[in-house]
Amino acid sequence: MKLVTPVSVPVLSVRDLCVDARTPEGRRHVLKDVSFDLNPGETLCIAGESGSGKSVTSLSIMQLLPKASLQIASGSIKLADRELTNLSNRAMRSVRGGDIAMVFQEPMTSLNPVLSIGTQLTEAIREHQVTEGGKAETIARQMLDAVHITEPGRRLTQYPHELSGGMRQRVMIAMALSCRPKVLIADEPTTALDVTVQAQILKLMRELKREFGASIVLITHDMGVVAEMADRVAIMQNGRIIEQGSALTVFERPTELYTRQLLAAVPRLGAHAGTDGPPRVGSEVARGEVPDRSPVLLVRNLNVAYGSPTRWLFKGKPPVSAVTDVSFELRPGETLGLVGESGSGKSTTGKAVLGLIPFTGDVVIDGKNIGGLSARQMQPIRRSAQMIFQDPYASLDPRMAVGAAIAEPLIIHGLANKGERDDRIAELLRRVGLQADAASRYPHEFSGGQRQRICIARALALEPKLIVADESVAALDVSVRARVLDLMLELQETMGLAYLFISHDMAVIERMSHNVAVMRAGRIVEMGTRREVFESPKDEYTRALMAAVPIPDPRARNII
Amino acid sequence: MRVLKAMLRQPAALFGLIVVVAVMAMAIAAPLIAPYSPDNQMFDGLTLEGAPMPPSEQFLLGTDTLGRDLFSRLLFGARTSLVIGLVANGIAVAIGLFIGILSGYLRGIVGNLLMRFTDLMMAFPALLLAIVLAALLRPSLWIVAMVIALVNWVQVARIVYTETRGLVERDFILAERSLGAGHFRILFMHILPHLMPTAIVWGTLGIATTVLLEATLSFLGIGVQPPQPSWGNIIFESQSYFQAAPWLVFFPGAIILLTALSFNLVGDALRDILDPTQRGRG
Amino acid sequence: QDTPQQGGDIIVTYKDDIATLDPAIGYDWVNWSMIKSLYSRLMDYEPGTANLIPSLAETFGVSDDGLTYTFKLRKGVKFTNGREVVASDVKYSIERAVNPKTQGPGAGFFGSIKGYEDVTGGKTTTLEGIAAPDDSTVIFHLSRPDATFLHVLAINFASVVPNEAVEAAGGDFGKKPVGSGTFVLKDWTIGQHLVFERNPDYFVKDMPYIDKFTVEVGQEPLVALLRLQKGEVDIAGDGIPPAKFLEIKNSADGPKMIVDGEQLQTGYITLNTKVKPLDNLKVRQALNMAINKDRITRILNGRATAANQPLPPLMPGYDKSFTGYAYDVEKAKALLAEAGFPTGFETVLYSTNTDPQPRIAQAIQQDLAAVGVKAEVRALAQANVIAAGGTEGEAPMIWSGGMAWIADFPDPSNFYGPILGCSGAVAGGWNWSWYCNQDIDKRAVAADSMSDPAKVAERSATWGKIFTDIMADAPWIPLINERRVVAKSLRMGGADNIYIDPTRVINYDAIYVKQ
Amino acid sequence: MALLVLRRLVQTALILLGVAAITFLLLYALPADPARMIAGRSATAQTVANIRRELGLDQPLLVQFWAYLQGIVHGDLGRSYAQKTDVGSLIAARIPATLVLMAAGILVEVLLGLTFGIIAALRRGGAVDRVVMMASFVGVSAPQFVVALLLLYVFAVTLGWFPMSGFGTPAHVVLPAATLGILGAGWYARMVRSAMIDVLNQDYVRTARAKGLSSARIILRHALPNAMLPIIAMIGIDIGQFMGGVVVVEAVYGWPGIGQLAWQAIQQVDIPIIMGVTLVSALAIVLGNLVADIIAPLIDPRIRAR
Ligand SMILES: Nc1ncnc2c1ncn2[C@@H]1O[C@H](COP(=O)(O)OP(=O)(O)OP(=O)(O)O)[C@@H](O)[C@H]1O
Ligand SMILES: Nc1ncnc2c1ncn2[C@@H]1O[C@H](COP(=O)(O)OP(=O)(O)OP(=O)(O)O)[C@@H](O)[C@H]1O
Ligand SMILES: [Mg+2]
Ligand SMILES: [Mg+2]
Repeated sequence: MKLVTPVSVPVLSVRDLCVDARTPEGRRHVLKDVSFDLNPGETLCIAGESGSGKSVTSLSIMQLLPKASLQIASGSIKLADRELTNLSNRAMRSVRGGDIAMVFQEPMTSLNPVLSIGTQLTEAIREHQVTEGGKAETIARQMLDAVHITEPGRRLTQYPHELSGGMRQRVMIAMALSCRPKVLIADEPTTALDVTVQAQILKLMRELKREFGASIVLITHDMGVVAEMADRVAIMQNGRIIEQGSALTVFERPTELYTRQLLAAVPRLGAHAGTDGPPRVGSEVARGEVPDRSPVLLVRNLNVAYGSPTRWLFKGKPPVSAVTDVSFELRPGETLGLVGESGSGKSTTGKAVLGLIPFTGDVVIDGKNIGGLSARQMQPIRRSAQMIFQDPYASLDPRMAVGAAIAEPLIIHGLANKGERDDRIAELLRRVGLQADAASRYPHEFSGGQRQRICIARALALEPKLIVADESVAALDVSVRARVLDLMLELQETMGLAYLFISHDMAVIERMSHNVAVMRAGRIVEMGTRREVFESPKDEYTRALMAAVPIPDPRARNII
Repeated sequence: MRVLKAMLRQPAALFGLIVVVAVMAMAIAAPLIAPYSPDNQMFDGLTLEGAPMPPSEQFLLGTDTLGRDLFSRLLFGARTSLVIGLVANGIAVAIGLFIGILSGYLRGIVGNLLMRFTDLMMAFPALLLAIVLAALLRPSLWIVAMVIALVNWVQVARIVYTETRGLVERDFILAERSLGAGHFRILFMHILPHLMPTAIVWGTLGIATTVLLEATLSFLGIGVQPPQPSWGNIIFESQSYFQAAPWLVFFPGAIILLTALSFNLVGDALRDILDPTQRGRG
Repeated sequence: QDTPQQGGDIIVTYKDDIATLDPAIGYDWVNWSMIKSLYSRLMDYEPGTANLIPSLAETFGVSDDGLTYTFKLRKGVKFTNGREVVASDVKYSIERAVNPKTQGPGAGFFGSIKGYEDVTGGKTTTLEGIAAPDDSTVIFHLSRPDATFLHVLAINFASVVPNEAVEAAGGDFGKKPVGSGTFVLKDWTIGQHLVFERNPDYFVKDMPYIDKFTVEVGQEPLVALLRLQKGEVDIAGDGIPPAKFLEIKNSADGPKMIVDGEQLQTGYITLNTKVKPLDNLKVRQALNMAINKDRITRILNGRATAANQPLPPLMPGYDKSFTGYAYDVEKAKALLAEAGFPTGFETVLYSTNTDPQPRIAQAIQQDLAAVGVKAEVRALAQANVIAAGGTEGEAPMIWSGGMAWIADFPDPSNFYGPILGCSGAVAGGWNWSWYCNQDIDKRAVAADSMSDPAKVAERSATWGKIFTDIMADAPWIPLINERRVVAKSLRMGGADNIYIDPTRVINYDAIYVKQ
Repeated sequence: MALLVLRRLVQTALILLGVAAITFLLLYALPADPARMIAGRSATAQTVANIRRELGLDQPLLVQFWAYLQGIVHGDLGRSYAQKTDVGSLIAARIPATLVLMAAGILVEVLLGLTFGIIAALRRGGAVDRVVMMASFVGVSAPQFVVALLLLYVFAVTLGWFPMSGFGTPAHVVLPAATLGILGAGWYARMVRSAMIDVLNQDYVRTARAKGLSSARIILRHALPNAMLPIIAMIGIDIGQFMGGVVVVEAVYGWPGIGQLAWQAIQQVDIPIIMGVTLVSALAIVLGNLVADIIAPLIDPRIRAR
């Protein structure tokens, strides 16, 4: 592999970086000889397998590796000509946030739960730019505006748990951008965002680059985004950079097998135009013709409002309606794709449908109206209806080994005895593309994508009739994603599973759905078969969505 | 086994473990080790003026104000104090955990009632309860242990309550609910492990304080009755002698401290070993 | 050696707060001496002695049958509110002490006054037996001869108080005392201090000596002593805690700081005559021989002497020749065997739980063990021990320490009734041996009616015999006579016996500051 | 809003009522007889009976309790048996001193505990950590009486920096507050350390560091509030815990607080005073917990939502 000759002095230069993980079983290499340069004003996209070391690379640069378990074994990281690996903590402080800013992969756990969004935003601004009190606030509001968060004024006073996943991610981005860093490292910054917002964010990053000459390291698995943004691309696998080159070269003349597989697996919007259902994956296995076509999920006039009931001396905030008058139905063997703006109420709908949050209206699962059921009464229903949560890290018990976490549903519902259980776990892990040894590790020892797969495995363990999948493949690299999606389709074919599939990735929705619903501001603005919605969108917002989908081809870049 | 092995790898924990085992062995083997009977008020154990004797060859750690051998009393006192420190304190922590976790988790009437009950118990002067029990029951080691347990669980409950309230809001609990896990499972498989650090801190710090509390109870007349020695009552009986006979305060104080510290070292190690997010630390 | 001087402020400390300064109510050894100094009574004692002298009374006379006492009051004595003390005040004050509404503990002392039962029974509030024919004459009519009556008129409950001040205080007289004593209460900051200043109008010239004394309360004895050594405190009222005693005693200034003297006190173990096997005389005698009293005085750093009879040595009637039961383990064992307990028995020994009582109880326990008696020690709060003692069949043995008997007035009769007589051997009584010997009771009544002043010596001897005869029944193990120890600063003057005044504890009237 | 305050007040009142009832019951279950304690040894059985009647002790328990409650409603805590004075005024005279002592004690323990807990957490496993934890252990396991006397001996007697005894000036409060605070500081240091270690491992602390914030800000603004939750609850508990310590500390330093009053009252079975002190301290504890319950949601918005 030949390195691209730098045009000028690189702002960031990583040489032969090796990172080891300390585990009870001894040291394990996580990064091996990672080298790359980042030139001024350049965007380097790092793509690659989930768990290949992308996040670890970025954390190494920031000197933020969890010291307890990960350590830089050798190598150098240079910012201009400052060596970062042995910089004092104090000196590193001014580098962080000021010179290099970072957007972390998991937005929920990365925001401080007890501080308001406003505080968290303004403190970085105050730290790095000398501003008077009022001004930081103004900048913060502008930044929220820039990442297209509605009602920025109100958001500043809200707390992380009151925001949707996508909104949290945008807050993270706003936070990173607010100090106009020289280098921006963004780890999957748009995973949780719908394409229109994603487009805007990408635009914002490009502007930053243009206006301030910032350089960007963008970690993403979305080859569309890569194609749109990258000047250069690095592909990682197994802790190494296996291929590196200009965007055009990598996209058009990939040398490595993995890269080629990766590109081949990229879904393209419109690939399934003209068909009604998702493609069959189960070759000739007869699709279990489900005789009973009565809906497995029936939703009528669902309304959800957030707000706190008044408790003790505190007056609750006035309730905010998150979902308004949502109705739909889902039959066995069908997938309803739910797309829409971030914060439009998709996750809320998903949770309400499973009775995890209070709602009004009717939700009928498998013929039973779940309104007002007690936890005990819900138990049998839980078996047939499962959810894969949007934020995988937060939804795993940090103190429970992954194997045990997957075994949970089996134990709860009394399926499989102990012996069978281990086999089931191994089987489930294999199916989502994880090694069997993952069972004995803990959630924090996994990469974002790996955690997401753990959550999928957990939901599948019960073989439910209905799965609410909330951005379930968002953090997966395309190859794994394709595998997981195939798995889901296969299960649907063999077992007649129904999916409520929440995603912002239009290509994925196209691939998975029979029907599609588009949400905006708590309402379904358009609903129909996939073909109707994709090929002749009626709502203006739907049309905007379609237009914003990035195309995985650097030549087709719409904005430079 | 894994836990034990991990523990043996850490010097501090190893030290703690050794001391803990040693103290327990001392307590069990007290009659074999003790040079004198713990209750023997020896003629030459007091000066002619009636002052206790400082440490010497004859009396390793000196004598107390009745001319008894302090070393022998400390050995036998270990039996009492270990029961108090481990059993009484252990029960208190267990009750506290149980009530605290339930009141923090359950909403509605039951949770509220539990917490108000805890509030009531907390607002109630514990010592008064002890005094009344002293008058109504015949004080014995086990009754003392029971009283201490009844008095001490309240604080643990309160702390656990607050922590549980925070934990319940975490997403993984929601996820667990969506899997259909019952309250029991959520409480004991998912919330409880997160409370272990708190339980361990209270469990180990509580050893020293309960041992001393026993002494306070002695003073109120509900402690173990004389002449049965306990570390607490040895120190309490002679605390005003800190100038005149410092060994009477120093040695029992040191052994309480050492024991509590050792339990704590073991507890800390245990906490780290049980906490997966701390895995890999040396 | 040095002569008393006028003037000076001193500081006195006590651990316990002063409960009340109402003479009809106050009955603990801390407020006892303060009440003594705030009020005056018809009779009083010569400082440091047990010798009765008239005080508010100028003269007095007793009728031949011993039933009528006539007192002539001193003229011109004023309460500190300015009003003159008259005979009706005496009558009022004693009636107040007897009246159940007052809830005073001292009513019983006046039991020999005619009409006593009517007042305590609630029929009337005036005592038929007290008359005040004119402002300076008080006449007492007794229903039976009472040899201790003059002593009774000298105890605090007989202090004279002004009616109008009691009423003005509205039930809080104990906090707003008005009397005609040597001192006046100037300030009382609850929980902190009480300031007493000299009464300039006191009817005895040049009394008291000091101008002022401040009582600081809530002072831990150990700390009070440290302060005394630093010169911040003049009298540590609670004495010297065991932990400090030897250090101070053996220090250079020690002898000058310690006042150590005998008091009218006996510490004893009650042997419950209604509980098996203590109902057996031989057993009680054996136990009397089993205790090594010398070792116990050693534990107390020599601040006590071994006792062998109920009366303390200072008390009239004490029999110096009486030997009691000598310490003899072998004989004790033999007696026990004779009584049918060759291997001893199990029993329970109660004690209060403040140092050094549990230690003494343990020493007793060890001695009992030596003769085969296994006694379980129960060290309880004082109130619980009192409750156990007063419940029939409950407490086999009680070590009286802490509640040991201290005489209210220096007369042997005071050592009998409640603690050894039949009247005390009732539920709720203080006769914890439950010892009731009708014969002795009769002898006691007879001795008390010997009110003829000429027969004082004979009466004392009669009493002395009563107590030594009681010892034949061995309801007690008289253990020790504890001496009282007070610590004072070097500048304090006055003989030792006014710091451990037999009737006052500390005699504030008589102490003075040197230089 | 007004309704909610009312509700909380009603709850407080109920708790106090519960405390009063239990205390009353317990005190009357005691074999000790207050009338006899007042009467002393020389009193005749009749005197004792008279006193008992005058105190109303011969009435059935319920009647007595009812009378007591009626008194409370009128702000009357009854009259002390031994002192024959209004209990309310006795307590009122001593409450300020105890409040000062407690406030100072809490201040000491929170300041010491937080500082050292944080330092230990930051230097986890290092020498500093070890020393701090050892010290906290000494603090926790040292009997308060001994600590009080030692401090007094060193700082008042030997060095003469502070007065030995009394109340009034700021100098007077230093040693008592230190004694009271040392034990709690040990606890706090442990709890804070433990909570801090937990919090410092959280992702959001990583975010804060990524922003380049100063360590001070990361610790104080980001980590501490999260670690404070269990600590806040402790402060509520402390008030109850202190009641015991207050007795000892007040005794040693001659501090005119209610601890001494309570102690003496217990010795004398002065039931009205015991009741009064119990109620007052129960009120303090309930208020303490209330404050903790109010502060917790102020710190953690997630609790607020419930
Ligand atoms: N704290 C840790 N301890 C041990 N191993 C870890 C730890 N964090 C990450 N790893 C391992 O390091 C490898 C690289 O992880 P990393 O988070 O960099 O992956 P990634 O490329 O960002 O993947 P994804 O796209 O899924 O986020 C993974 O195999 C992961 O299991
Ligand atoms: N716990 C909460 N308290 C208050 N408001 C909330 C809470 N959770 C969500 N919301 C609000 O509800 C709305 C819908 O949130 P939801 O999480 O359903 O969005 P979403 O469609 O899933 O978005 P995304 O694609 O970004 O995940 C948002 O405005 C959000 O701020
Ligand atoms: Mg990652
Ligand atoms: Mg969402």
